[in-house]
Amino acid sequence: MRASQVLAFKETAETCLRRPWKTYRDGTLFYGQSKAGNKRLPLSTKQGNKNYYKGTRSSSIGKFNQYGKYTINYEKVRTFVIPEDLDECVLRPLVSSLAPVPKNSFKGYEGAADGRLYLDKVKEFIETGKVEFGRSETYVERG
Amino acid sequence: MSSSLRNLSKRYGTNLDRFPFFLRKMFDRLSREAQLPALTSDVPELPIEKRFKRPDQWKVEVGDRVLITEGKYKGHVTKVLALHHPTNRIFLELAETKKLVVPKQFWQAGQSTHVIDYPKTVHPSNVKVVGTIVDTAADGTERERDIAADQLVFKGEYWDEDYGKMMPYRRVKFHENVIIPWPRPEPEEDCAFSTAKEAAEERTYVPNCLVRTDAPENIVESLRDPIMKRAYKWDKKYITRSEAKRLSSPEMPISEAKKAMFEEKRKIREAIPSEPSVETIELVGKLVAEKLNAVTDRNFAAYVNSVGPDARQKKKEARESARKVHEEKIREAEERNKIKNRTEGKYKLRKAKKKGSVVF
Amino acid sequence: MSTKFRNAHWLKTNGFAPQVYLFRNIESGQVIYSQIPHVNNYQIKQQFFRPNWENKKPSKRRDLWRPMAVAEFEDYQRAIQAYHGLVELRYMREVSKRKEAEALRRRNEYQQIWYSGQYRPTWSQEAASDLSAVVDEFQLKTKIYWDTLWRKGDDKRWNEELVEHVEMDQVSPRDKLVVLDEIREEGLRE
Amino acid sequence: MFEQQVARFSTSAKCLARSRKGYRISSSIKLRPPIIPTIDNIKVIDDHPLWQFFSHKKFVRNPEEVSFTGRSWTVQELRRKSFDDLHSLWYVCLKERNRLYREAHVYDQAESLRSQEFEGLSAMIRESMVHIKQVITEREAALNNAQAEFEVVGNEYLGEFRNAYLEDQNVETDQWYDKLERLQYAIFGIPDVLDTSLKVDLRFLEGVKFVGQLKYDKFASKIGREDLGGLKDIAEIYTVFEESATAEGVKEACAKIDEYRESNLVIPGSKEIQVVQGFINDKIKQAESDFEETSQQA
Repeated sequence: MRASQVLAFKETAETCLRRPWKTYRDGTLFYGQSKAGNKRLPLSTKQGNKNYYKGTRSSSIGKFNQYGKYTINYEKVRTFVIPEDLDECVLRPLVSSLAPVPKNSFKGYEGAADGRLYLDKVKEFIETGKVEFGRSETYVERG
Repeated sequence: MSSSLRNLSKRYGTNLDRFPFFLRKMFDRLSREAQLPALTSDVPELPIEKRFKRPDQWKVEVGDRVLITEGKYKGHVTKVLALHHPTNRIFLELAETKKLVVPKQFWQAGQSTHVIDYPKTVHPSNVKVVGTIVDTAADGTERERDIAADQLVFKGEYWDEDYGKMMPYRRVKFHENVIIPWPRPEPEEDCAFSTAKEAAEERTYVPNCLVRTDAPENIVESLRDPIMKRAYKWDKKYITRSEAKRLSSPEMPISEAKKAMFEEKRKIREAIPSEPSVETIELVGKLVAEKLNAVTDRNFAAYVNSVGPDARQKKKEARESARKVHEEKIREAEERNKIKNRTEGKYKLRKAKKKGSVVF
Repeated sequence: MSTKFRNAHWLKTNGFAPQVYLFRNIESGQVIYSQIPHVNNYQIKQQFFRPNWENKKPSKRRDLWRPMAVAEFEDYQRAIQAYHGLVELRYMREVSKRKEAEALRRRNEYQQIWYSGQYRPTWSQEAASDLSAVVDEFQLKTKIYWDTLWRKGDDKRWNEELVEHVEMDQVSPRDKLVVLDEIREEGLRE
Repeated sequence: MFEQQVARFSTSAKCLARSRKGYRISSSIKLRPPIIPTIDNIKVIDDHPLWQFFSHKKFVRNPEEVSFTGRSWTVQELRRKSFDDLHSLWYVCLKERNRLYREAHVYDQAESLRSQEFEGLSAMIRESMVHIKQVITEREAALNNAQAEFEVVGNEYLGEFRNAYLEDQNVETDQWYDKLERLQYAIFGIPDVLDTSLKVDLRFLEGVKFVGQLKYDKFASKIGREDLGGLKDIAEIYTVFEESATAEGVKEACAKIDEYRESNLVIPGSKEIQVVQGFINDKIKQAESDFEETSQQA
């Protein structure tokens, strides 16, 4: 090792930015982790033989007839049903961190999808016209 | 970079979880070496399952006063600035710094040099929480005193309005009546993306009909992929033929005739008794006794007697008496030998004294 | 038809309006000036003087050439004058004043003309600039039909007294030639 | 040689150039810099649908503008919300994610790592959307389970209700009217306001039978119409069902039944749904024509 090379091992501002202490003989690369690269990548749309059609994960919306004309089947066309009063919606994508996370209690029932729980709520509705969802001080709600 | 960033997905990149631990370690080392020092962190990030989630794991919260017990600032009391979740460590107000050389594209606003002092993180085990207790002196005056909890225990919990969740009581170990309260968190303001508390807590749904909910019909079906391969795996009401085939073990391809044959053989096998009946035993015993009683040859009769039912007992008794005689003989011989050795020893000693030599 | 230079008489007798057509190549961004609404080998030969790797001779594939602008003048003589002016300015940019033109072009980090893929936006931007230069030089009263007004750029670059900017009808690329034909008929009527 | 190469363009222009001064461009002209296209020339209408991909008509937001406080919606919170709210919230989330994805892409193209901040928020919103799906599925499952549960315990419950109704001395109160109405809707899905989209099914029919029979049993002895000998077919039951749950109402219904019995018609079980659907359609048409008349008079 030449005397000048020792300087390269000092952690100066410049060396920290340039990494001159790295020798590439130890097999490490300047960037990345391997030179060969990953060869087991999925085929792209441009690869494969003449019969390879990768598709775009989009469904068809009709079919070609015998003369090559495409007829659209409107049953297959995607439609998005948007609520009419979307502009009046006060709900935002997240919830304020001031609102505590509630817990649900299902005491005596199996869980949220328990049929008996649903039935009991309906019975309560028939009797009183409303369903009570009590909440304790520790934010445990009726499920 | 744009395309490479996009392609850094699990699908295109190397899936490191696939490799054994030592290889993962090696890859980690390689990637650390390849990075600039400014971009590497001293403490590796922890896997998600090892990160702290509850306050009793962290033991401290943002805003706590703590006593530093390790490192350069040992003995100083300072404040917790932030929790660094990826490494389970905390940022303190008074902390050791390390010099970092930062490339220009990562410069902060107002930075004018490559070198910056970056605060190091501290593990919560290297600090002790400081609390305040009030001493009442003999004359009734009250004096506040700071204490640092050597160890903490967490017992009981209460609803904390400011944190908006159940928080455990933080007690000093062995002095569990001393509770160090959690610091009050800074209230967060709502951003443009968050729903106000009132709107979030408003209830607009009441289950009031057994025939339909307020959703349109078949809403759940519309959420699901109509051409899914394993349709309705979440709500399976029947099993398909192929599944039934997979679940039941295959039958041996045996013809009906062969099955009948096996059945017949099984019946025959079952019909054969495994134990002889009482009559059989008596009959056989009678026949054998007749035959043996009719023996005329003296030698053969002796042999028959020797293998008879009581012969074994006789043999045993004889062997026992022989053993007793033999043991008596051995005891007598040992007695004799003792006497002999004693007399011989005496004789030898006398002889040696006479000669005047000392035997050791 | 546009296989050679066409004089005023020919244009008039064959029912063409006093217009100059600017077609742009959607692959490379190059621009061709034409007296009539077609692109042919004649223009490619005539207007690409010193092809190199940055400015290759384009092909005459019809699907690659889209109308960029149509400049309408007062009479045939002036249309021909403008056409010559444009071609001559192209010659200056490529040959006689090449250094001056190169200095104006936007460069990438390797000091090449900026490009993305095959596309160099500088060609069409220069064509618009040349058109404004020609209008100013000869003081021609002009009505320019733009494919999109986006390409017109800043209004300060145009002589407001002389030039009127109009946007072509927004139709699919398949129907662009129909729009050109309508513009031609409009030009004849005036 | 060089001269020939230069004179590429037409000779006629050359001639003209020679003959007329100012016809050709002077060689001393200064080349103009390229004209850079500007979007200032393009006017976009204010209510263009694609504006939905932009936040406040801004090209991209700063990463600081998408820094957020708060958390995703939890399942427990979404269980409180009606389907309309969930539906709106889904589209609010979806639109926000569309915006964020577009902006993250812009930052990606500019080779900036700041796109991660947009993707982080997008991931948070995605969690909300996953929870919305869960709540909707859960509700559907609860409904199905409740229907299965009702198959088992339903008759017992209805019997109890019936007994309570029959035993109560005074049922001509608002409380009982409301309760009966709620029962109709909750168990049999019979809404109090009929509309054209209503489809009569077996459940509906069951409800009609239950309520009609209940009213008749309660008031038959009171109004002295036990001579009818019970309700014979669906038309009779529906007549009672249609009238109000008072002694007056049942009396009127009984009068109609007397009229009906003169025709000697008996409706078989297979036609019941059809008949009730017909009754309801007639009623709706009647109501529509009444409404038109009154509006014309007004």
